[in-house]
Amino acid sequence: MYEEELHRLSVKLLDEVEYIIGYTSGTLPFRSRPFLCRKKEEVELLTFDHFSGSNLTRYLLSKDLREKKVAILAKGCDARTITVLLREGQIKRENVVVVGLPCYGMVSLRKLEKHFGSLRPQDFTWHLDTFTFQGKTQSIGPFLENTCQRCLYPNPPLFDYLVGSRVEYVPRERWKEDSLKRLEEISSEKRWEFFAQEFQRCIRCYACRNACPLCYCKECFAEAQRPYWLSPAATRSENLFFHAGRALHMAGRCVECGACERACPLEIPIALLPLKVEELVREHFTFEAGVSPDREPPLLTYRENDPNEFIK
Amino acid sequence: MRGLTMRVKMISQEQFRKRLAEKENHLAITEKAQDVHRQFLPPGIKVVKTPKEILFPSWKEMYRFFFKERSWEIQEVEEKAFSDPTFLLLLPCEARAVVEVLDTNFLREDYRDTDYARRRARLNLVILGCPAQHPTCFCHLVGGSPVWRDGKSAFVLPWKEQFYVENDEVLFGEGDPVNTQEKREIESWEKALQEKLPPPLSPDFPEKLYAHFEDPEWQDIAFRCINCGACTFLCPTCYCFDLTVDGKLRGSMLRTWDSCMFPKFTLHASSHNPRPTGKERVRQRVMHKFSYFPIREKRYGCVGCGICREICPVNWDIKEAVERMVKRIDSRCDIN
Amino acid sequence: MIPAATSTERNIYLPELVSIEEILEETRDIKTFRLKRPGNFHYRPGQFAEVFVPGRGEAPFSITSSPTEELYLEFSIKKTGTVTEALHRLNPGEMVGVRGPYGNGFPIESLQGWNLLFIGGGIGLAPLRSLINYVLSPLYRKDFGAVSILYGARTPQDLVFRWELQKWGERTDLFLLTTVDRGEPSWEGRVGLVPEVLKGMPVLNAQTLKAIVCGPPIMIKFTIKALLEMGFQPSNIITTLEMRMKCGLGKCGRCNIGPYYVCKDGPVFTYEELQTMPEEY
Amino acid sequence: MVNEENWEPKIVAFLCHWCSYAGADLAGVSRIQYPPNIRVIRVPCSGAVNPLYILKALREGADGVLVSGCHPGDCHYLSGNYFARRKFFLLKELLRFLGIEEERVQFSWVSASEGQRFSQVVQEVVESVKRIGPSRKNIKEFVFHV
Repeated sequence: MYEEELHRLSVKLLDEVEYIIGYTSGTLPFRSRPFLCRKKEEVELLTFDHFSGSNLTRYLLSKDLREKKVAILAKGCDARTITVLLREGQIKRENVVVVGLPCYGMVSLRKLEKHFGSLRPQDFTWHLDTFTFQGKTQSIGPFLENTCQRCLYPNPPLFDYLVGSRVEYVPRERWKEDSLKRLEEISSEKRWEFFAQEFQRCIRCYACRNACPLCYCKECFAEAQRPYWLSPAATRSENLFFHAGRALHMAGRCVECGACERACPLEIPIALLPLKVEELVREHFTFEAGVSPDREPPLLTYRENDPNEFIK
Repeated sequence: MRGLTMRVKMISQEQFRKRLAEKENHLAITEKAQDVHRQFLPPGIKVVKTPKEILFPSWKEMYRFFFKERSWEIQEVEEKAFSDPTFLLLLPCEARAVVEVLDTNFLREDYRDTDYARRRARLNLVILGCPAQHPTCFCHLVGGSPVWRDGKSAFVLPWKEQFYVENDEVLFGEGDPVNTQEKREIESWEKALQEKLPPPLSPDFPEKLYAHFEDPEWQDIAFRCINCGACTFLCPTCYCFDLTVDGKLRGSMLRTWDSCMFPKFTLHASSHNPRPTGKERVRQRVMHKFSYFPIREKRYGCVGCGICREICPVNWDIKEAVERMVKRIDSRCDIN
Repeated sequence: MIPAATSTERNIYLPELVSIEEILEETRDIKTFRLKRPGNFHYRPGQFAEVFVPGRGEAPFSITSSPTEELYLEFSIKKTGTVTEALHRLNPGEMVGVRGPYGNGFPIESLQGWNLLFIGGGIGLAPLRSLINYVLSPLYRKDFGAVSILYGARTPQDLVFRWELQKWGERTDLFLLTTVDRGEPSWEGRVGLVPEVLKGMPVLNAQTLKAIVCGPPIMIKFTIKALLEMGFQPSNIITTLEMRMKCGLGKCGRCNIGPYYVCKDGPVFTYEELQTMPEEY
Repeated sequence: MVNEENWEPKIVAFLCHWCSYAGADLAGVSRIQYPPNIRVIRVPCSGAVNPLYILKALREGADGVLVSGCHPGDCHYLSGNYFARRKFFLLKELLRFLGIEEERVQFSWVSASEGQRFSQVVQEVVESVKRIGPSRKNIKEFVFHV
């Protein structure tokens, strides 16, 4: 999407920034991956498609890019992450040029394969929010990632340049698919069986934590020795402890980009926990992460009428 | 490798499916083997992501300690009856990972890991040959082939609506003998398949790669890697583990999976870390499999199964990294 | 087929519990622990063992007592991490686990017949002490030539094995020189960094000398540079390396420098071997 | 592992030093009886209770966790309990979302003068934990009994 406009802008940008962090096509079908564009000749490699799922903001925190002036491609959720990082003083605004990408949602290869069986990239042609497969054009809605189906900010709230045209609809209203709501409706015993079965499979490879730009602690509580919270053994209870702990650390920070869920090699729907916490924060503390830089984050403030009836 | 005493037989596809369905609760199959041979397999066989789930589980209590009557006691963990499967269906590359890498590390004569040895002796490998090379794998690059086998474990190859089976007494039951003409046909087909494969890495690649330790190329290769443990945990050849104590007055020493990608892997108590950034750690992963392990054990530490390429969150590709280093080496650029 | 692990086969990770007989306070953060020697525990100087503190963890420490002491094992341990902190809280009579010995130890055969120069820095004297006492023991003294020891620490309070330094000083067949980086009024001995003091030592005939160096990485680097300038051959400079270790058996994959596992192929290397290794330690 | 009849739940109670701990003290001094199942951990303020403490307690085998602090407005540090309330709310809702029994983690405000009320709160907590039985969902797998 928006390739030509993106390339023209990138050539101009390379005069004022040292690197452009973007996506390029991957070495496997249906995969695109993070890419550091340095020289004008490499600009042609920059792409943006329905499989550019990783959140590039985490590369802004790496040692060698932190001090340099860098441009970054940012979908709606990625741009919100930049706002959160600015608020938390991790990056300097003048070092970052944000190229906003109006995003129609990332497609889940798993859902595609479940529906169409094994696929080849050449059979697909992708448009903004529809795709053509064997002559039939259909909407991407049912095949979007869970988080993208309930997205509220397709257009980046923060940007220096905006490529392409804004998305006119709010995906959550349009697709009416909310995996979080569906889970809340079933009984708590069934929910426990679902989560117990999923957390049993987790192998604690920390792909979810390392893919999340907001998980930048020097020493994560999951690997700490002093104090010693949990062991590296990937048992159900330890995995539950880790994922619940991480979700709580995301309170008022998670931008619901779903990069953690996409990073999981075992396709465990772990984003449900941070999403639940984010939903609670939105409902009860009327706060949305990464939208307005000056609002006080929820856990740094309080109100008299905060929920209190659960306390005896 | 194919001695005369090798028992070979042909069985029909129905017999293959029926026998597997019968022994279902003793069986497991790796996910990649299931993808390649899906159409021949009965449903309901336990799927494991990697052979390590059975041979080298992600966590295992090595021993227990507890404080009793004012002194400490240490106790081995008594082995409860194994519920793990006794047969594992896997692809030649994964079998090679078990036989040529995991066994080398855990069953070395000086210190045998008794837990691994017990599990390995109990498990019968059933190697399902690949009819053709899968697009994401590169077993040819590291000296493997789609029809590799170790001559001891059972080997099954789909052959013209039937299955050619080697070395199996228990699993598939009786089969009709293989006449010499058919045997020669199979062997020539295998030879043709292997000739068609692209050439492997040059024999002196490990030493040459070793000399390119300081090559600036590593910085670019390592840029996009987010240093998670996904590739190392699901790689059939990665055997690194951690020994941690859990529990204060009573607890256990746990052997769990560990990854050279994690910063704490080499962090000294003095907070010095010989591999402080992602570049050193990505370089260690590639150098271990394509230089250090081959220099020590005369075989590659990677079997080219391509699992790490498929599951990497940012599509970091070890084959691409090796090919870039090959280009650097061939371009004769001296770096020091 | 792979022989099944017989139940009698030893679990290689199992430590043996031994009691702490004596704890000597060397400096404010270094203590020497004297443990009862586990059954059939035979080791060479320079080898290390994994010490298991129940309820806390396990860590590798070089054995500082010489194998000639039959009854006990000694470890000199500096308080730096969780396991060492737990060790420093223990009292005599409590139990710790010992597993080992591991590592290749000093190349005794290749040292025989040579004059020896020991250079230790801070706690780095601990692994050297095992070899020094082995060499000075009545049984093996004749196998080795002249022995000289250069030992440096940051301040006089950081000097370890003070009573042993005293004993070594009184011996006639041994040249001992102790220095500190920063002197104090009460300190009459030499003041200066080990590499500088080394250059100032009386004329050393590098052809007949083997140097054994142990200490913090920076000290090793500059000392080796000084030794090379004084004409020492790389194969005659021997040092031990510090890497993070967990199993000690060459299996857990973390202590490698290039293809060498420091816990199995090391921790003792000659500088000649170090030159072939990548700069990653 | 544990037979049901004479099973006594193990409950970890984080009591804030200024109010709830003093309340518990007052209950003891005035000889008010309350079940002995709680193991008290004194914390400077309910705001100092990191949700990871609660998850850690459940992991190590606690059947129930009670966190008790000053009533909103009485906090010695003025706003410690207000911040804590938000964190506890998120933790409670997250555990409920995961399908973990409500009674596992309970919170209360008990002031220094409410000795009687403290024993009632403990009474309620112990009974409700007894009703739902030993904790199985969070306890670490390699616990063993000597």
